[in-house]
Amino acid sequence: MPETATLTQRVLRHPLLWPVLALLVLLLINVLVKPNFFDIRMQDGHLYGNLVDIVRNSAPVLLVALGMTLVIATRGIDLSVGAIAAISAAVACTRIVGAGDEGALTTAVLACTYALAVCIVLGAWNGFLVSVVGIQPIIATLILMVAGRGISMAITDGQITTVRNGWFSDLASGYVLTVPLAFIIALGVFALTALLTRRTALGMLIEAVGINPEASRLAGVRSRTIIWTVYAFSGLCAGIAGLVIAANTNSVNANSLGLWIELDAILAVVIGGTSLAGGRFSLTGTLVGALFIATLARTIPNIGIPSELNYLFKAVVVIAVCLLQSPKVRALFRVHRRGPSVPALAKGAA
Amino acid sequence: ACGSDSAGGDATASDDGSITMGFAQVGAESGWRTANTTSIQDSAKEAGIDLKFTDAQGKQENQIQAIRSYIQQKVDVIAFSPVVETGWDAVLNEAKAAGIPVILTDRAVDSKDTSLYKTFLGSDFVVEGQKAGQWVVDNADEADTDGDGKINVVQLEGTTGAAPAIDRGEGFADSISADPSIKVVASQTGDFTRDGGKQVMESFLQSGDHIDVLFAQNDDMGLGAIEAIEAAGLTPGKDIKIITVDAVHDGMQALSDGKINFIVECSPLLGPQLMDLAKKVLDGEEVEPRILTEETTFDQAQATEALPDRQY
Amino acid sequence: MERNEMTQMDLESSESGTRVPADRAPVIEMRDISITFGRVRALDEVSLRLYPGEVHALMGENGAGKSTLIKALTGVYSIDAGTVLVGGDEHAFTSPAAAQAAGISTVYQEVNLLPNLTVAENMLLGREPRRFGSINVRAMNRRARERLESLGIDIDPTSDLGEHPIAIQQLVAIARAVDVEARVLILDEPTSSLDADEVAKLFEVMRRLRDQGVAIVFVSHFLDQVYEIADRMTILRNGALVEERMVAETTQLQLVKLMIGRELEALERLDREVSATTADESGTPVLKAVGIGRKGSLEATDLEVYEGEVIGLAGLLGSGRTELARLLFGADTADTGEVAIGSSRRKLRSPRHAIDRNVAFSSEDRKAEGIVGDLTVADNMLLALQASRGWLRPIPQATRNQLVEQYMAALDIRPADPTALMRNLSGGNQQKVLLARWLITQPDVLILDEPTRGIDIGAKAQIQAKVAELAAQGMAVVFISAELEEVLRLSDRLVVMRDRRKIDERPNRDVSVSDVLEIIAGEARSEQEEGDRA
Amino acid sequence: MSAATASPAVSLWDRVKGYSPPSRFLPVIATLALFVGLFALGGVRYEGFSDPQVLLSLLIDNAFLIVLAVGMTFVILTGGIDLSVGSVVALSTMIAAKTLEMGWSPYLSMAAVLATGTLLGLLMGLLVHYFDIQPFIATLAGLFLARGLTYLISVESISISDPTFTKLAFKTVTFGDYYLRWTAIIALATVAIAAYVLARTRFGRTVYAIGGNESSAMLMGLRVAFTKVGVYVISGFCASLGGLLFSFYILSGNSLHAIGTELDAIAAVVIGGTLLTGGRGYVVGSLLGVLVLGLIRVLISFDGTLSSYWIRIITGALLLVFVVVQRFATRRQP
Ligand SMILES: Nc1ncnc2c1ncn2[C@@H]1O[C@H](COP(=O)(O)OP(=O)(O)OP(=O)(O)O)[C@@H](O)[C@H]1O
Ligand SMILES: Nc1ncnc2c1ncn2[C@@H]1O[C@H](COP(=O)(O)OP(=O)(O)OP(=O)(O)O)[C@@H](O)[C@H]1O
Ligand SMILES: [Mg+2]
Ligand SMILES: [Mg+2]
Repeated sequence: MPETATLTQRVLRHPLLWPVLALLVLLLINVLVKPNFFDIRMQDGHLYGNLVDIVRNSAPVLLVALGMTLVIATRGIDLSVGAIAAISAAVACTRIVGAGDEGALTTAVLACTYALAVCIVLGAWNGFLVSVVGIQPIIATLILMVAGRGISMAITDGQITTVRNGWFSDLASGYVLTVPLAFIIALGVFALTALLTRRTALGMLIEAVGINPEASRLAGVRSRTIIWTVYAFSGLCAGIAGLVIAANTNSVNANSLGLWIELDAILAVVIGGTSLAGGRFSLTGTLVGALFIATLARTIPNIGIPSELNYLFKAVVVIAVCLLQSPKVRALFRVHRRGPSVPALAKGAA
Repeated sequence: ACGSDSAGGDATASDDGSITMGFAQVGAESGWRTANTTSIQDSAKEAGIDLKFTDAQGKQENQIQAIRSYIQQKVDVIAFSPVVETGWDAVLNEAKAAGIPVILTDRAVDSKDTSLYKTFLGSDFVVEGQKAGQWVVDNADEADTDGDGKINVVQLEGTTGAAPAIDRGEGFADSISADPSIKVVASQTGDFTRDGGKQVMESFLQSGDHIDVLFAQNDDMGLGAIEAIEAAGLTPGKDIKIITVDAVHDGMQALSDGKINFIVECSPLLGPQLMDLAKKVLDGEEVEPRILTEETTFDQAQATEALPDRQY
Repeated sequence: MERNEMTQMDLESSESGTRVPADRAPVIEMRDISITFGRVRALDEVSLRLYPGEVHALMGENGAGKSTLIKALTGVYSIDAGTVLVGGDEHAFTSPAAAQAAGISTVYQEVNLLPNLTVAENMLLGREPRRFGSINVRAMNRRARERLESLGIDIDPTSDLGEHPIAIQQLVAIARAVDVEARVLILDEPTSSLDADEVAKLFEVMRRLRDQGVAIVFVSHFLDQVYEIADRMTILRNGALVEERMVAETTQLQLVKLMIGRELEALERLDREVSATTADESGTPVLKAVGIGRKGSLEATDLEVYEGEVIGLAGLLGSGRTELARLLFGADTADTGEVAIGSSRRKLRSPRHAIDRNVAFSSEDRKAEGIVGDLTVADNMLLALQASRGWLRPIPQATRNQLVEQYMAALDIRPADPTALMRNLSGGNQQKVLLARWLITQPDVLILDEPTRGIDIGAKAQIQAKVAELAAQGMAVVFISAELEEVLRLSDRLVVMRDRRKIDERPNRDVSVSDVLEIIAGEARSEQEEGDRA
Repeated sequence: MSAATASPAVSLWDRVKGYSPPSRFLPVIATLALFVGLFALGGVRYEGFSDPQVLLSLLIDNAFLIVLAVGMTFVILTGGIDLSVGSVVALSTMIAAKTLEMGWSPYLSMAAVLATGTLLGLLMGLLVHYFDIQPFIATLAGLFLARGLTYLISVESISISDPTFTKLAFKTVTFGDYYLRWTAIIALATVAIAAYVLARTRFGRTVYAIGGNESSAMLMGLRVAFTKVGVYVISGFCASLGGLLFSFYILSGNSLHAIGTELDAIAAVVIGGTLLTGGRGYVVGSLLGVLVLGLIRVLISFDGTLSSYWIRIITGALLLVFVVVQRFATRRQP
């Protein structure tokens, strides 16, 4: 049957095959250890279960990773996302606490808007350092990574600020039509990003800048503006993530909020198949990657791995996923079709 | 502890009468730590001591560098909260050679040469864990929420490898071993944060086994867990008994609200005692080599009472 | 020539009709080599025989599979089917390093050197002179200088390679390849951006090596060069072997027919009429540069470009043509002077300023400044148009398809697959895509720096015809090429450059190659005299 | 841009006057100048800062980081990155502490440390080169792995009391009133050896070649595979050597040691003028980068009046000023 043959072939060639497979394997492990892992029930009018938790908890990483994907596509990297998330949360929470009516919807909305505006400015600052001053992205964003924690601590005065605002809390624990609001927000940003990059020419221009900056410049691409925008967007995404994380516990701890989230986000991006060398990116891949990371986080307590073995387990999983993704290993699966090896030429074509 | 004898009387020793203290803080990783820092900065000002403060951002090597720079600046006394017990001999020897007395706060060092420091002021984490465990043993009936005769405990550990996490866990296990019906069924690190505590607790709740007691190694993880418990449709403090350590303001509030059942205090307000000690040391007075901070425990009623004048 | 006759005498008829040296065994023999990339069958049972002491031309259109065959031989690609015999024994190389170790020295098509290292290092990397195990930098620079001098290249071996124009880099790559004692020397389009002098020097070296018994593979789209240097040739078409022939027994017309599979009409017959209307410089120029210059690379230069004319920039390597073009486009910022385009007059700070005023520029360095390798051919083609529209206004799908299709057909881009990745195209086809990129923007002024670099003979004629046609429609074109004939054939006005400045400008009426060379030489002589007087 | 080519008539003085260093050294020179400037600033502002011992202490305190940065320089020069070094430091201290506790000979213990780090480096190198796994990810796995092994050995910290270790730890070289620990001398020696290897051996030049363009290097017939795996082996070795120096420094094994130190090492290398995309940079720059980061910390502890958050903000601000000034100092004609 030639029809099905081409279908399987298409599936086999699809770049998302391996990330999705890895995710499925991880879920399978969970089910094998705890057969009730997939159980979902209704609880107080919304869905409740491991999968729901995973989806909800994936929201912050997904948000950060979306911004990171675009930054990475331009050959950059954004280390400051964790600090920006902390600043965002700090700004929003102190505003809510300081507001006259702590529990009101308008208070929450105003505070969040204000916080996100700050984050866009911070992101744009990164973009300025990278594109105008010409500092290497890793250092440019390292500056805000270091200073940003200090700023967010200065805002909260180093204390854990607790807020009591039901609307704000709903950002993380609310449900819309039984689905966690946090995930809907993340999906919304995902859809918006996809729309903005794939329905306009933005995606292609970002990729061009990432693959060959000089050629793009000569072709008239406004690479400066693009880089600037992308960092600002990353700041915005990190800001939203910060709000979601803060809402999750109704509090902000400037010191630990979003700590090392940049590593998780980068990992999600890479698992999703986007190369750190810049260029082609896959937002859907990033989505899968973020779900993978959230699932991994849930797997550890679920299958009862002792705390001291957490890192070892993560190491094994990361190596396994990478090997799965490696073209060399994949070639072993496809025994019958021996393609020409193109050593290293595929990379650094620019 | 809690601010009993704060104001330092008349000025002490030292050439021009003023005392300079170098303090190397571990970091600012938690609300507890910030309260600790504030306490030290405030009481230094109050006691008229010139404080040189450094935050080592969680790294021992930074702390060592800071201490070294204090030696170069020839401060009168050095105080610090060691991140870990080990590895201080070299720099403490330098301080000794320079004739600068050293006071440890919050955590001991394991140096065999006790002449390297004058005294150690701080709590005992093992005892804190024991107190928490003792509560479960003492209230076994109440703690067995489903009445099956077995008490299933889940534990939220602090940062793996951190001294408080290790010691509190040890103390807790030590106490509950007295009662065979009490068993830790799951234990996982929540990194001392609310978010970590919430996420791990969510997973514990999903496992389907009944949980009687939650022991969170600090308030923050406990507070995060409370949210997870509420989201699961259970009542914290009733369906699941909760014990935590620290007694920060939010924790006390929850305790007073009945969401937590018992808190073991771990006071960060070491400032006044520290300044006192510093003056004594510089005056050449003898001080005890080990000074425990005065700490207590709170149940719900005590919390309601204590809450209004909690400083942190 | 003597040697040629000798070769002729040594030859005897073989069954296929071509003749091979009877007394020698081939150093390399490739038999029925096949390579497939995805769906593209790049090589289909191709065979190649190489004898010591011959220059063997590998001929074929763009995308015929020449470079692939070379990469298959030298271990860059692994072979799907077929055998390689080295000195009679079956042997397949697994990496370029292995091929080099076996005495095969190769210059690949694109310049594959390291811009971050010095010229000397690029030449001697991997075989630096050493003393007590450590690299002797002095000796290395000395040796590099000697080798460069013997090729007539006057550059500082301690300078970074990246500072030099692409032609110099190409020469360095050649210098690297001929520096080793090789049995086989492979040169994939080494002359694509060299001017006549450099080519002559290269041929001198090639002849010397051939006489020493080295087997040389030579790829070029310049038939004259092939006829000048090569003894035998293997002709490929669409990845398949057409024939192996003696050069001396094949006329150019026959060869072209073998390469493209049909007669080529109008070859060498682009008798462009120098248009009288534009050459008289009436009206206002569309582009006018006043005293434009840049420290270290171009002295202040004036240039006016009028509607509908083709300006040819002539000059030798490093004469500053590329720099002038880049300044006109704002690719580099000028230290002095300004550029007026249409009515606006300003210092160009970025290519965007120029593009917004309908100026287009195609760079000579297609690998570094042209292609966006990981994007598709379609995206590459539409990049400039899209960039000028801004990201918010994507080109509608229908328009996209229509434009891409139109230009793929017009420039005969192969494979005609808009979704193919740019980096997988053959060099010549990449060049065509880049040309299409700029034609699609329909500029008023089109600056082409070596647009025919690495383009096959058929396509070259097409491109020249296209340029003529565009000029006839009113576009102003600035045309740069290392091939003087081409410049002369196309341009209405000739600007001659030397030593980073303009030395002459004249209408292109009956100017011949030797006239241009005379102008350049004359200038040199007068300078010489001045120097002597001082 | 490049060195002025003086005609024979020009006097020596003119040549000295007209000498401008090759542009490739500019970043390192700028870093050095800024370092001196920063030091002068501290000397003016704080009492006791201008004491030469401050500089020597800087070397002593950062000896292990210098060694890490050296290894990192190799990796970054090829366009890669090594995130595992911090964890390998922790693992090294733990292996040293544990093996000594178990009664191993100190030299055997040191050998075990170095062998482990080198082996981990080798594994990551193989993942990167032969399985085409992006360096960031392969070494992130290495980070997890090394940290995980540390926890596996012991969650609690173990102190080192072995006499050989303590003797080595306290051994100093004195210059009059000033002293240097020999760990700092090892670090400086590592820099010197690395500088030699990078500048004067084929391996070193191939490192630069790979960073310039890997596929070109491959087509030029260089030993790409060997070199690429080699830099990770070197980085692994340097990380474990750094870990050993750290063990001497801290005399204990602890699973929480050196968290996030990889970022310090990377930052130092990049501040030292090495391009993260590879191909350009010098180990001497990395040494200066480490010293700059250390100096910023020393400045702050000399100040001593800043609260926790201001310390972070000022650190960021100083870093910013530094890289921006450095950037403009080294900006080539646009
Ligand atoms: N890595 C690759 N992946 C897919 N297709 C490829 C790859 N390399 C080459 N091709 C295809 O193989 C064919 C032969 O290309 P090759 O580069 O050998 O042509 P060529 O004869 O050298 O042409 P030119 O004269 O333009 O350089 C082309 O159709 C090209 O698109
Ligand atoms: N043979 C050479 N010797 C020294 N420098 C050279 C040589 N050729 C080129 N250059 C350098 O190139 C610069 C100008 O080159 P440019 O690329 O503008 O020339 P071009 O006429 O376009 O030559 P090409 O044929 O290489 O494109 C000069 O600044 C000079 O430094
Ligand atoms: Mg080719
Ligand atoms: Mg040119």
